[in-house]
Amino acid sequence: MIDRIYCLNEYFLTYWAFAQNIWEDIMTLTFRALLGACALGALATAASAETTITVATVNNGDMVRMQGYMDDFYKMHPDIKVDWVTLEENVLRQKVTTDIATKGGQFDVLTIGTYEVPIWAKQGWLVSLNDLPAEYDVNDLLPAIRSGLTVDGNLYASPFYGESSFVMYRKDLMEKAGLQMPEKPTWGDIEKAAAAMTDKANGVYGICLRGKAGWGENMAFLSAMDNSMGGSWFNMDWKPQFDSAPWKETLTTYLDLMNKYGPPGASSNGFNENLALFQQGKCGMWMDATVAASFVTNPKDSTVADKVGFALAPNKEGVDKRANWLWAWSLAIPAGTKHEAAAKAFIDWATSKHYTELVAAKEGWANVPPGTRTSLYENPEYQKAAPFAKLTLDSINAADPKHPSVQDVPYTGVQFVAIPEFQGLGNAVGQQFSAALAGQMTAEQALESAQSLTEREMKKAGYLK
Amino acid sequence: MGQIELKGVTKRFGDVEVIPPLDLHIGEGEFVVFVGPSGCGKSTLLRLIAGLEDVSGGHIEIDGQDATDLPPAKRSLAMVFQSYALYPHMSVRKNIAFPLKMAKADQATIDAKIENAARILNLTDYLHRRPGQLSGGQRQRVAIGRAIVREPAAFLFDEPLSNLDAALRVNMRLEISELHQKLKTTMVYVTHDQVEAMTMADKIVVLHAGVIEQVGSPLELYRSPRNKFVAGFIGSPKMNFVEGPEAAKHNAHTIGIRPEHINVSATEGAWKGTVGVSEHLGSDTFLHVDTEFGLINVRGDGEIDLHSGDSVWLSPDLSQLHKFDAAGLAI
Amino acid sequence: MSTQASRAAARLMISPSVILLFLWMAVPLGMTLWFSFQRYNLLMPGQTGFVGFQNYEYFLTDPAFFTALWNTLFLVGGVLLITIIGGMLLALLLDQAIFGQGIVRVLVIAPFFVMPTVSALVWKNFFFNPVNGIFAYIAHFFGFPAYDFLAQAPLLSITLIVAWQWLPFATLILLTALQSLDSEQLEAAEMDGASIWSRFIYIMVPHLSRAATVVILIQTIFLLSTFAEILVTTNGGPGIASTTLTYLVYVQSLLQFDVGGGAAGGIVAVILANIVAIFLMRMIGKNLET
Amino acid sequence: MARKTSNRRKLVMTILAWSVGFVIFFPILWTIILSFKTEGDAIKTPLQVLTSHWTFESYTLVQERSNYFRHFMNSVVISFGSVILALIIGIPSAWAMAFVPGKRTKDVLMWMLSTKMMPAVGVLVPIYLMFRDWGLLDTRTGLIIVLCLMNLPIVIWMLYTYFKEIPSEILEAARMDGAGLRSEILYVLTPMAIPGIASTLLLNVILSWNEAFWTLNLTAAKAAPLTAFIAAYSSPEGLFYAKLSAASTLAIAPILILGWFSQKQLVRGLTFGAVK
Repeated sequence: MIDRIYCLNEYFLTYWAFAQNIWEDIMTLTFRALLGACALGALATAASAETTITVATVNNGDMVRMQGYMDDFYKMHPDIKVDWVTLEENVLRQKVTTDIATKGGQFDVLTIGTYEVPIWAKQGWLVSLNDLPAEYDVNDLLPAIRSGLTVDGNLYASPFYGESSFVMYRKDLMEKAGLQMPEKPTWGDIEKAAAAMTDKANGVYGICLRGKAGWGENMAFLSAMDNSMGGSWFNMDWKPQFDSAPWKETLTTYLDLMNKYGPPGASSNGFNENLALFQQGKCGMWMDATVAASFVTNPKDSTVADKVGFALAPNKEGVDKRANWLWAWSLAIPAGTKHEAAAKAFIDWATSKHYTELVAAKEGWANVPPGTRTSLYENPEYQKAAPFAKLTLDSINAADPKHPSVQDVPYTGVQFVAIPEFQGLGNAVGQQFSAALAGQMTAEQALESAQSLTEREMKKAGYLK
Repeated sequence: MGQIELKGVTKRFGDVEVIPPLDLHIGEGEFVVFVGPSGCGKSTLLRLIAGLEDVSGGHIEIDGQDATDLPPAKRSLAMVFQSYALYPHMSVRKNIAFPLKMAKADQATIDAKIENAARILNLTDYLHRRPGQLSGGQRQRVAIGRAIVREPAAFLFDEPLSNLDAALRVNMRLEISELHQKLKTTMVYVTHDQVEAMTMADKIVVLHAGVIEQVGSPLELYRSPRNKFVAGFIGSPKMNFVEGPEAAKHNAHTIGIRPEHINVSATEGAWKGTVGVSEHLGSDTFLHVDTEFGLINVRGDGEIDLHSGDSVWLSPDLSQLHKFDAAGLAI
Repeated sequence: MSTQASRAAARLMISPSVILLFLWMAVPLGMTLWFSFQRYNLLMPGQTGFVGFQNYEYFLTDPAFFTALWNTLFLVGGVLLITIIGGMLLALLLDQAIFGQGIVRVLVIAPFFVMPTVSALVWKNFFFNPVNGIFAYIAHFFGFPAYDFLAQAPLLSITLIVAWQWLPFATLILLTALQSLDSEQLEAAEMDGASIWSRFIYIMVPHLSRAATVVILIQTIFLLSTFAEILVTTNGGPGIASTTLTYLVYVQSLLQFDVGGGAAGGIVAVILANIVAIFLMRMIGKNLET
Repeated sequence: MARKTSNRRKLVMTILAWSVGFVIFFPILWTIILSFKTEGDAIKTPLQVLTSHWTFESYTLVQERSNYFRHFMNSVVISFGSVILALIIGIPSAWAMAFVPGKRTKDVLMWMLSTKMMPAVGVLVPIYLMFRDWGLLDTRTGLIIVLCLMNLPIVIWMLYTYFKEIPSEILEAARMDGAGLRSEILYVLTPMAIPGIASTLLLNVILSWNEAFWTLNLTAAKAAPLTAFIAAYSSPEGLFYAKLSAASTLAIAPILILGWFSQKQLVRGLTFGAVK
């Protein structure tokens, strides 16, 4: 063995023979390696005539499904190649934000939400999409969604799918409990239903809600819930409102529901975890994104596909806002990309009516990306295939990003506050509420520290003097 | 070929001077042994000659050429290390061939020289083996073989036998002496064992704390040691030293008498004592005798019937008496 | 060996790595230091400027700071404790004469090859999950309610995951050390009448202490930057129950995109890490001298 | 220890060791088992999981969704490339430190290690900016450089402790035999150090392969290794246990197999000077 190694050594001779002096060896080698790699890279890009665009996207079902239909896109655009970067939501957000803010230029198409679009557009980081071709039919976009993606009259991102939130519940369990879910429930109705459906001995929990900390996880739900209790994040002077009565009622109701009727480990449950639970039949009721409707009614993945009923998100009696949010995963182009035309062609294809029809033809209407176009909701075939279509549309239309609360607020955004600091704030506050859910602190303590940390950050950021 | 000349060579490690200025001449074809207690600088001196250490001052000449700043490989010296320093990943053949390969010798020469060396050293059957598969003595011979093939101006040995067992050591001692007679090449040999020095050397260099105490042939050193240190170091068992009034009788600060130069009698003699330990070897008898001057070692020929507790009389052979002054120098 | 020429060559040969590592450390650190005195949020490119020590002030007075400090110590200390003790026991076990030693070693070594992200996902979903996790099934089987590891004991759970990953490393090094122990020493002790326990305490443990020191040093270096496991399992929560210093800096600079604040946090972390480093080096230096 | 061991004791120890080994290995085993199940079966009770039918479905789905081979190749190139580069830089340094130690050698070594204590998150933005300016974002070259620097201290330390065990007399012998610095390194040092270099290479390849922070943050598509591949499966919608298992198995399998095949080599060199 060692003899063979020794022979191998003879080969090293050539390698070491670069120079008598070892230091020079290394420098030359390193340098050559670097140069070589660079040259190779340059060669690779120069050699190909086609344009490669890099698309960063989130690992949600609809996005993943799109990757299976790329043949259709390549047929229409044989000169464009698409490189996918599919990542989990948090990793994705962190990466694309770093990249766009430092103008790293790694991506040509970004998947971003209604939170980022207005902030980034104001910074001039996004390419305007006003010049998409006529077939794109911009007027077909749902008004609420479109306005969320429009800044100063320019469209900066094209929605791939939009969502609000509503209540999904098990019709069979409600029936068994002798209850009826009203189409516009109040929080009182919800609690009654949750209590009735809970059967912990059989692993059925009356209500599943988000508990995982994060501004896009538990805070999306809780901020919307607070709106329905008549509260808001800030008053007109940017003073945080966690010491107000609505927030207190929000958190105590939430904790009460979850502690009594929720599944174990709820403080680490996000959308995906709850979806899995609901699909396994372990939840009596789940309040979450409207897109979940197509997953829970899909018999391939869901054990309760034929037993799901839907209702609008609840409100507190007497409050004119419901606990439903508004969100759209949208495709946008970072300013400075070298492949703007190709990127636009891709966005046009991915968010077009054509794509919707393609998915409908291959997988049925229930599986098309929802929540973006009026025409979809007017389509009788869709209405037939998706029993939740009307409620989804109603929920989306019920959300008003410009006036999220019954009180006057200085910000836009239903379940978020469209300022750059919100990600950090939302995460930090979300951590507190998640800790309260895990039983590590009381509701009062959580609210108190949420209030103080928010004040602190707002002071640091200069909103509060 | 093979003259080595040290002129005022010194070596310092930091502030510590391990070898004060030192002059030494090693003649062509000589077998020179550096001997001294451990830490006396003998290995350092050898490494200075080899070029493995830089001298701090002075010059080293090899065959009349200044070699002070030559790298080890250019000094045409070969060295055999205490741990043999064989290359564990190479076969015996490759080990021996290595210096030749470094010298870019052609394959025919290499083969011929390896054959020759292997024959001389009885290694022919082991050429394909790795050092790990050899016994200590064989490894030693490989190390010597590696030195031989270079046909150096001089061989340097750094305590080459200290890792061998006693019987093997005697054998290898003989082999090295024979080798010297066969090759007639200068050899510089470092050891702390005075028996090795006495048996092998043409010339012994006794070192103590980096200083040459005496240079001479083995018998010269035995007969007329220049000082107390050499007298005590050369010869086995050690020379007995007596100080005080008994020494003053001989006009010396210290007198020394070798154990083999003392006559033992049960009835009469110069010094009276009691036998402590007696060692009976058959050919010799060693007695450790308690006297008023301290413990005196005696060596008698053949069997002497004395045992622990017996009273004895000792008589030093006055013609073999060594006298030293207060500074330890021989008078 | 130490001739002038070789010393010069040595310096020449060391310099590339020293220079590279120095640049690798100094340049980003310098930039970080610069950023730490700036108001610099990636999302607000317009609003920049010198703010003095404000970033430090906010980072150090962050209510999560001291918790994070404590959590970091707990995580590092906990993992070290588990891996050293567990590793020692495992090493003793693997040192015994057993059938199929090679296969057992392969099994024990395996976690070391698993990416932190993967192991965190596996533990979180397949084991700790209170509904579908195996621990939950076991609890149900014995009639206990499922324990929600990541919510009730987040830091301990993460410590367990990380310890699982590093246990093979500690075991391997300690096993190698154990096998290098001269069996004559043990036999001598046995002849001297030492019981198994005293042989373990007086002969093996001192012999293994050097190896343990090395394990501590190497692992500490990696454990201080534990990150993926926290991100994947708890996101530092619930609350800040599993937020470590590294994670806190991550939150600052990559979730809030507050580069200035993150930089200040980074500098604080560097300083603290270096305090740990000095402490460690002292200990190691002493132990590695001989 | 060549000591007499009773068969009974050996049996007890064997059972104990096998159980412990099984427990430690179980998470990996379970992941592999789940990867051959359907999503529906993967969430059943452990007993039901074992008895349900086996399928490659998840692997097919994973392969459809992402280009495993490209991620795999990136991982291979990046981890091996960075370690080989680190070895090229590190071998001479470690050699010099081991055989020509100076007064400050230990300090330099410790300083090198301490550079690893710098929290990566704290310096991401500066590095990101530099990489952007040098066009190194999303390139294998960029990651090779970063991971090389990340591993360099460990590489040097491992090599150093390994080289120190090589008796310097052998190098002196080579020098006496007429070998220059180059031949000395080439014919004597390197072959003797091959086992040490091999285990250094292995350990650092494992560390690079599993490095998730830089590889995730400095790449997008072209250079993204398996860590990025896994990031797409961490919590997708709906049931995902089987897909996650399949992706996990695919991500760890290459290094696991490499590690197992070379474990002797790995173990032999994995002493970090801990054994004297």
